[in-house]
Amino acid sequence: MEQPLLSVSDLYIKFSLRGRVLTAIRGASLDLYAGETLAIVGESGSGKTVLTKSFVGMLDANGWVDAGFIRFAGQDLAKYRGDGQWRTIRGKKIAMVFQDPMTALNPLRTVGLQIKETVELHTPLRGMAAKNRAIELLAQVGIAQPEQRYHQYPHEFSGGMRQRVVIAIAMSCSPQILICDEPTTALDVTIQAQILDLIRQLQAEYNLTVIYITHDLGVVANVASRVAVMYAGEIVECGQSREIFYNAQHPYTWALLSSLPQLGIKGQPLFSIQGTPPNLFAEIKGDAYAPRNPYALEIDFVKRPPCFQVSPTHYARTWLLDERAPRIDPPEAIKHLRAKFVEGAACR
Amino acid sequence: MRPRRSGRVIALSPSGRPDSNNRERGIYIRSHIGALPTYILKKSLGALITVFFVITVVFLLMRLMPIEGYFGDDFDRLAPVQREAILQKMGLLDPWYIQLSNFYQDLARGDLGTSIIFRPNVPVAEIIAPKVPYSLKFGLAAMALSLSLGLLLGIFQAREKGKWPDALGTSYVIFINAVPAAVYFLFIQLYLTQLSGLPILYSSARPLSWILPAVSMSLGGIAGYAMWIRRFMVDELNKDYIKLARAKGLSNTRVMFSHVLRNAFVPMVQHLPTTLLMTIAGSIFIESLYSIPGMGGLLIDAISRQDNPLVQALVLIYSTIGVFGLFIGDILMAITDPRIKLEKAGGAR
Amino acid sequence: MSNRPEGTLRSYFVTIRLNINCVKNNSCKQMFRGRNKPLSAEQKNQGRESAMKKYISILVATVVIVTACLAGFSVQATAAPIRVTINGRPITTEVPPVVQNGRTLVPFRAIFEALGAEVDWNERTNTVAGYRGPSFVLLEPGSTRAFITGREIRLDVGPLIVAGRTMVPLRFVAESLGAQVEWVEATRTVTIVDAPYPAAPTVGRTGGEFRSLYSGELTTLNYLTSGTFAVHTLAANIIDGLVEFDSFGVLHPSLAKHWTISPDGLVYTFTLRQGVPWLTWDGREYAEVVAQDFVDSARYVLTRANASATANILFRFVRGGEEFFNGTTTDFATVGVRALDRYTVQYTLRSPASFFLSALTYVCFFPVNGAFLAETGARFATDHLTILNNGAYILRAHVPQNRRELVKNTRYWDRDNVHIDRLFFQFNREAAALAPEMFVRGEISSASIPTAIIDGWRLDPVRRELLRPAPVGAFAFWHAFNFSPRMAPQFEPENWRRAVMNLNFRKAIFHGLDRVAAMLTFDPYDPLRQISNTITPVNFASVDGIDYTNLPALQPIVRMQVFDRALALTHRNRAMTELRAAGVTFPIRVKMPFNTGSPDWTNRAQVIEQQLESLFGREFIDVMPVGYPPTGFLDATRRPGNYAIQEVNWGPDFLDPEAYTQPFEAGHLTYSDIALASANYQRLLNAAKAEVRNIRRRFELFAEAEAYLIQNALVMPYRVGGGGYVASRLHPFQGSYAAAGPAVGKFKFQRLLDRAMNVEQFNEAQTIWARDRVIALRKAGQ
Amino acid sequence: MEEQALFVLAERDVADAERSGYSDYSYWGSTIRVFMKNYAAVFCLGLLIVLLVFIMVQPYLPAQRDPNEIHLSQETFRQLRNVRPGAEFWFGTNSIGQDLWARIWSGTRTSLGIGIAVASWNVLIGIIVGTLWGYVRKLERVLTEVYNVLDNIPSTIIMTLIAYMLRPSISTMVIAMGVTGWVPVSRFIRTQVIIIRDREYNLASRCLGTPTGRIITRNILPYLVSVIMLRFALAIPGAIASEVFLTYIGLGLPLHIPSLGNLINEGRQLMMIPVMRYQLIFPSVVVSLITISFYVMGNAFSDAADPRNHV
Repeated sequence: MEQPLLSVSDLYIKFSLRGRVLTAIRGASLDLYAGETLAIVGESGSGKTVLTKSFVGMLDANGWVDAGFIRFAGQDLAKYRGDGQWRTIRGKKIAMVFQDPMTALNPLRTVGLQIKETVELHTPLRGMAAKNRAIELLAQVGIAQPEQRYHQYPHEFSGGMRQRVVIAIAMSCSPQILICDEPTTALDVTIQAQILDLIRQLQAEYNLTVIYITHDLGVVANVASRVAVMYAGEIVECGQSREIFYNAQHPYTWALLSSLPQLGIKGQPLFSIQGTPPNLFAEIKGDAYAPRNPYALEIDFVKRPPCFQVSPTHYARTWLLDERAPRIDPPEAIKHLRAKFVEGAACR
Repeated sequence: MRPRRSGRVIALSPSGRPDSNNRERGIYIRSHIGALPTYILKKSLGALITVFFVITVVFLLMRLMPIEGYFGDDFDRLAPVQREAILQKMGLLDPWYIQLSNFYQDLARGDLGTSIIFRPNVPVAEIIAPKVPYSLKFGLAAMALSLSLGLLLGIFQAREKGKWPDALGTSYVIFINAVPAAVYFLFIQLYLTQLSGLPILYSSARPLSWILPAVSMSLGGIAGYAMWIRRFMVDELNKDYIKLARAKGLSNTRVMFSHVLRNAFVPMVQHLPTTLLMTIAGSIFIESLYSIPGMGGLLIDAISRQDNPLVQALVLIYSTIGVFGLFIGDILMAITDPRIKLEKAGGAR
Repeated sequence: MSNRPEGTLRSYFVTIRLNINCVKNNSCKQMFRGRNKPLSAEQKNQGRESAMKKYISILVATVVIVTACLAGFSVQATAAPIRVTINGRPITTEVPPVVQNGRTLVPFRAIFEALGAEVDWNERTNTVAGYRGPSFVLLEPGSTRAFITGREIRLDVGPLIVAGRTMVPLRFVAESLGAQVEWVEATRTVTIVDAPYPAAPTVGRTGGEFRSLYSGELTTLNYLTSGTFAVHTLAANIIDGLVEFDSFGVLHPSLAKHWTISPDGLVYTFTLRQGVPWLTWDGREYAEVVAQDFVDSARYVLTRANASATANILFRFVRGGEEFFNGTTTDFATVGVRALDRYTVQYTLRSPASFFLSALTYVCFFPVNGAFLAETGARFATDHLTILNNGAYILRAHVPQNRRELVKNTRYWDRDNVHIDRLFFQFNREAAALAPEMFVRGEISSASIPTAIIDGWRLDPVRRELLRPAPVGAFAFWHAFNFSPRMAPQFEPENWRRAVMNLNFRKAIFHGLDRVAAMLTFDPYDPLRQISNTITPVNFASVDGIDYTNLPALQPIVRMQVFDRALALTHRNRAMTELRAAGVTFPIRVKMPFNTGSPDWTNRAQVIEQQLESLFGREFIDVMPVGYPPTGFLDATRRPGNYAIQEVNWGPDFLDPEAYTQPFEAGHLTYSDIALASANYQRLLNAAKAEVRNIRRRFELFAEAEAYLIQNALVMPYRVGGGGYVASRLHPFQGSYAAAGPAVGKFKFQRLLDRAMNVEQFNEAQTIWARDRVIALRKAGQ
Repeated sequence: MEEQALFVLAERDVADAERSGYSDYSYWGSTIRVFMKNYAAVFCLGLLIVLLVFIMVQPYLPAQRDPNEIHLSQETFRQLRNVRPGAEFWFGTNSIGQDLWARIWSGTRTSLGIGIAVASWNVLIGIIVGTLWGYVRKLERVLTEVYNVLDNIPSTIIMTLIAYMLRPSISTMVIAMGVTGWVPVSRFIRTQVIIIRDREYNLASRCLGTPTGRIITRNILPYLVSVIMLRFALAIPGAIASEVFLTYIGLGLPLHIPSLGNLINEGRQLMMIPVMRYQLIFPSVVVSLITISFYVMGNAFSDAADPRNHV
C-alpha cells in the first residue's frame, strides 16, 4: 500500500455551543490515497461535514481540534492556526464543493468574476488571461455559451448549472483533493447523474482525489472506490466499496444497507433504524450505536469497541468481530445484496 | 428553467475604457433601459400625489391654531378694529377652502407666498434661500465625517466581532444614544472652546470656528452608520457564499471588503439619499447653539409663530425631499442589486 | 412761533416737573450724560471733581469783584456804566448795557454767547431765539411777547433796537436759561451765576465696538406699525424724534430746535433743525429731514390698512386722528398735524395735555420720508435696505435669525455725543445659557445673568466683580382679583365670585401675601429694590417738585407695612363669619394661573401657594397654581377671565398717571372688571381725567383714585419691572433715561467701560445720579 | 473471566433509544439560559428592576420629601437655594430650594411612566397596523400611500397643536408622542412581515386553510418576538429622549411637574458653574443609566430570542 495522501489519526473535535461543550468527532482515524474516491457515509449529524471541514480549517468559530493528527503533505494540519497557514492549503491543495448551489454563489457579483477571482488568486494569470481561463473552466464544466454566461448573475442560473460553476471554481486552482459535501442532495436526480459524471471525468483528467460526503448509498455505490461509515463522530467501518456492500461487518452498516429502498419487497413495510443519533452533549460510554443496535452486546454499553481488521483494506469497530462474541449473521435483506447489484450494474 | 435573457449589459466603468477588466470592475446598470422612463413617470406621479396630500393636511392643521396666536403679546394694546385689520391683511378671515384654493393658485404660479409674522411682507423664498447654504455646508461636512468614520468603525467592529474593538465601538454608540444630545453638545461647545481657544460661536470671519459644530453634528451620524453597517455585515457573514469564498482561499480582509462590505452596502445605499438630502434640514441643536443661520429651528419657529405661508413652503420642501429621497433610493437599490427589477421595485421599502 | 396774528394769546403752561426725591435704593434704567455742549467745549467737565473746582472759583471771583467794585466805587462817584459779569468773568459789549424802567438790557448776541447758547435769528417771523440744553428763550423785537421753553410770557420791557443792536432784558434771558442774576448796587454790576447743568458721568473710552447676543428676533423694523418694545428701541437708535431725554430724564430739543405752545395748550409749533440728512444703509443721503416727514408718518400711522399697533396713542392726542383712523373722514387735512413751511411742523391736540411733549419720544411720532415710503411700499422697513436713518446710528445690516449691525452716523447733528463706533448684535436661540460665559471670556460686551446662576457667580471671586444689578423699569406688576370669573367647575367660580366681593376677604389676602418671599424667586439678594406698594411706580412723574407717590393721598400707602400676619388673620376671621353667613363653602378654591415658559414665575406660584396656605390654613383657602404654555398664555387665562388671582402687568405710554389707569377702566380692556366690585372708583377716575387745566389738581385726583383702589384691596400692587442682574461694560446711568418710551435703549451718550461695574460701584453711581437728577430737573424748570 | 460474560445479547428496550436521542430543547428555556449567560444584560435587567421598584417605593420610605415643597431656612425665612449635596439634602436643592433627591425620583417616575406608556402604545398600534399592512395584499396600496403622507408631515405641527388644545400635562405629552410615534414601528414590522410572509411554513399553513388571524398570531408574530422586544426596549429610552427634546423646544411638561426633561433643561444653564453643576449631573446620569440598561438588555434579549440563533 503506498503512502496515504492524507491521514487522520485519533482526531477529537469539540464545540462550545450555548454554554455547553459538544464532542463532534470522537477519535476518528482515516487514510486517503491519491487518485481514489472515498465516500463518507452516515446519518446527518454524524460529523461527516465537521471532519472534512477540519481538513481545510473551516471549522466554525466555536469549534477546535482537541486532539489527534491530520497529516497532509508532511504537515500536521491539526496544529494549523490562523488564516495565513490555512490559505496555503485551502483552495490551493484541497478544494470544496458545497451542498446548496442556490446560496453558494455571491448573488450580487457576476459568475465570471467569482471564478476569475480564484484564478487570479492561485495562478499567475491576470486580467484578460484570467478571464479566458475562467471561460475555459466554464466550458469544461459543461456550460453552454461561456462568453455570455461569464457576465451573468447567479440568479440567472439553474441549480445544476450553479453547481457546475462551483465545481469550476474549485477546479480553478487544480487542487489535489476535492471534497464534495453532499454535492447532489439539493439537485433532482437527472442533474445528479450529470454532476457525478462531471466529477468522475474531472478526476480522471486531473488525477484528483475526491471525498464524497453523502447519506445516499446509491451515489456511493455509483462513484466510490472506498467507503467509510461514520456514526456519532467516529468511523465505525471502512473498506473497499465492494467489501462494505457485500461483506459489511458493523451492525450500523447492516442497518444502513437494509434501509435502502431498492431492497424493499413490495407490500412489506420498509426497514428503518429505530431511535435517533445520540445527544453529543452527553458523555457517551461504550459503543454509541449500542442503544439502537438490535445486536448490541452487554460490553457495547461498557467499553468502546476497538478496530478489528477484516481484510488489509477493511476494518470495523464492533465487538461482534471479537472472537468471544457470539456468531451473528447479517440480516436476510442484505444477504442477496450482491445479486441485486450485479443485476443493477448490468443494466447501467 | 432557461434564464431570461436580459439584453446587452451596459458597463459604466469609471475610467471609460471599454476593456474587459473595467467591465467587471465597473458598476453595471441593468439594461432595462426601456423600463426606466415609465418607472420614473409612475413614481413621480405617485410622489406628486403624496406631496399634495401632505400640504393639504398641514394647511388645514395650521388653520386649527387659535387666532390670538397671530398677535403674540400685542393683543392687549390693539383695539378690536386694529386686530380686524391685521387679520384681514393676512387673509385669515375668508373661509378655509378659499384660502386653500388661493394657496394652490399661487403655488401653480410658483409663488410660495410671503411671510406674515416671521418677517412680514418678505417673500418666503427670500427667507429660506440664504439659510440653505449654511445648513448644506454643515450638513455635508457632518455627513462626510459621519459616513467615513461611521463606516470605518462599523467595518472594524464587524471584523473584530466579539473582541474588544467591537465592545468599544458598541459602548460609543450606546453612550451617544444614552446621554441627551442637548447636554453633550453644550458640554463640547463650552469646554472644548475653553481648552482650544476657539470662539464659542461660529462666525464666517473666524476660519476654524466651523470645526466644532461640524464634529458635534457628526457624532450622532457616526454612531448611526456604524451600527447599521455592522448589523448588515454581520448578517452577510452568516451567509453560505461566504463559506465558499473562504473555501476558495480568499484572505479574510479580501472576503470582508470585496464580498461582505460590497453586499452590506445594498441595504445602506437605499437609505442614503434621504439622510443625505435631509442635511438641508440642518440640526436644531447645533445651529441654535453656534448661531449658525441655517434651517435648523426654522420650521419649529414658523409653527410656534403660526406663520402659515412659511410653514407651507417648508413642508413643501421637506416632503419633496423626503419623497424624492425615497425615489432615488429605489433606483440606487435597483442598480446595486441585480436581483431587483425596476418595474417591480414599487412601494415603500 | 405761530404767525397767525390773532388777538392776545392767553397761554398758561402746564409743566411737568420731573422731580425726583430719591428713595435710598431706587435707581433708574441706563442713563446718559447731560447735554453739556452749551458750557463751551474748552471747559470740558471731567466728572464730579471739576464741578467742585467751579464752585470754589466762583466764590473767589465774587470776592474779587466786590473788592474791585468797592475800589471802583470810591474812584468814580458819577453813575459809572453798568458792568456785567458771568461767573466772575466780565462781558464786554459793543453797545453798553441800557437800563429802562429798572430793567437792564444788553445786546442779545453778547448775552446768549456768554451763556453758551446758540442763537437763531429768523427774519421771516422777526424772532430771535437762544437755546441751550433743555431750555430756550424766544423774543419778538417790537413786542412784549416772549416764550420760555415753549411757554408764552408777557414781558414788562420788550426788546429794543439801540444803535442798530437789538437789546434784550438781561434778567429774563439769563433766568430762563437757568442762571441766577444778582444786582450789586455798590459796584453797579450785574453778576450772573450760571451753575453748570449737572453733567452725566463721562467714564469709559470713546470708539470701540459693543457686541451682544439676542434670542428674540424682530419680526419687522417698521417702527410706525410694530408694538414690540425691541423694535422701538432699535428705531430710537437710528431715528430722532422732535425731542429726546437726557440721562436725568429731562426733555431736550432734538430734531426740533425750539417750539411754542398756544395759550390754550392745544397748538404746538416746532421749528426744525435744518440740514439733517436722511441716510440709506450705506451712508448715501436720500433727502433732508423736513416738516412734511412728520405729516407723512402721522398719515401712515393713522391709515387703518397699515394696522399700526401704536395708532391709538397718536390719535389719543392729535385732534381728528381717531375719526381718520376709523374711516369716518378721509380728508387728512382735518387731522391736527400740518407742515406750516419746510422747517415748521404744527400739532393740534384734542384736549390740552402737558405730557404731550414726553409722548413725542414715542415711535408713532417719529418722522418718515414720504417718497421713500411710497417707493418701498409693503416692503418698507423689512430689512436695512428698506429703511432710512437720521439718528445717532445707521442700520448697516439686519439679517434676521443671524446678526444686526449699526455704525455711528458721522453726519449726525449731535455726533460729539455718540461715543461707541459700532454696535454688533449676534442672534443665538441659547443666549441665556451662552451669554454669561461669553462675557467672562470677553467675546461680548453685555450679558443678562439668569436668576438660577446668580449664586454661582457671587461665590466665584472673578465673576463676583463683573456682576451688578440692572436698573428697575417702569412696568407695573400687580396681583389682580377677578370679579367676573369664568372658570371650569372644579375651581368653583361662583363660590369665588361671592368671596371676592367681600372686603375683609380681599384685605386678608392683601395683607397675608408675603411679597418679599415671592420676590426671592426673582432677585434673591435685594428683593426690596423692586417691591412697590402702589400701581404707579415711584419716580414716574412729579408735579411742582413732589413725586406723584408722595402726594398726600398715596403717601401713607407708600410707607405702609403691607405684609402683616396678625392683621391678615383678623381680616380672615371676620371674612370667615361674613362669608359663612353668605353661604360660601370652605376652603375657597383660588385658581392662580402662571406661565410655564418663565422658570421664576413657576417657582413663585408654588412659593405663594405654600405661603398663603400655611398662613391661613388649608381649611380656609386652597390656592391652586395652574400652568399654561407660553404661546397663547394670556388668551387662555386673563383675557377670557379664566382665573381667580393672577399676576398681571402693564407698561405706560406717556408721562402722566393716566397711563397706568387704562387696565382699571370699566370694560375698556381685557383686565378684570373693577366696576363690578365698586362704582365709585370709576367716578374718581373720570373726575381725574377731566381735570386738564391744573396739573397739581389732576395729579391729586389720580392719587385719590389709586389710593381708593389699593385701600379697598381691589388690586394688590406687587413690584416694578426691569431689575435682575447683568454683567455689562455699559455705565448704567450714562445713557438717556425716561420712565416711558424707548429712550432707555438708546446707545447715544453711552461709552464702553474697560471693566464691568460691580455692585458697590453701581450703588455709588446711582446715588450720584439721583442727586444730580434733582439739580437737573430744577435747572431745566420742566 | 469476567469480560467474557459480557458477550451476550443485551436486552434492549426501544424507549431507551428514543430517550438518548430525545433533547428537552425548549425555545424559551434556551433563550433565558443564553440571556442569563450575558452578565452585562443581567446586570442591566437587575438595575432596571431595582430602579422600578425603588421609584415606586420611594415616596413611602422614611425621611422623604415632597418634590415641589420649597424648603425655607427657619431663621431667615429665605429659600434654601442651591444647597450642595450633603447630609441634609442627599442630592442638594435646586434654585428655589426644592429637594433634588425627591424631584429626580419623581421626575424618573414621570418620565419612565410616559416612556412605558408611549412605548407600549406605539408598539401595540405599530404591530397591529404593521402586520395588516405587511400581510394583507389588498391593504398594501392604501396603507403605503397613507404611510408616505404621514411620514412627511412634521410631527412638530401635530405636537404644537395638541399642546394648544390640551393643557400641558402628562396625558397631553403621552398623546402628543403617541399620535405619530407608531408610524415608524408599523413600517418596521411591515418590512419584517413581508420577509417571512412567503416562507414555506406560511404557504403550507395557508394551504391547510388556517385563517389569516391565526397565521399572524401563530406563525408570524412569534417569529418576530425577538425584534418586537428589541423595538419595545428601545422605544422607552426613545420616548424619554423625545420628552427631553420637546422640553427643549418649549412643548415639554410644565415646570411644576418634575420630569427628567425639565430637570435636564434647568440644569443645562449651570454647566459652567462648578459649584452648582450637580443639578445637571444627577438627572443626566439617571437618564443615561436608564437608556444604557434598556439598550443593553434589549439587544441581549433579542439576540437570545432570535430564532436564527436557536440550534
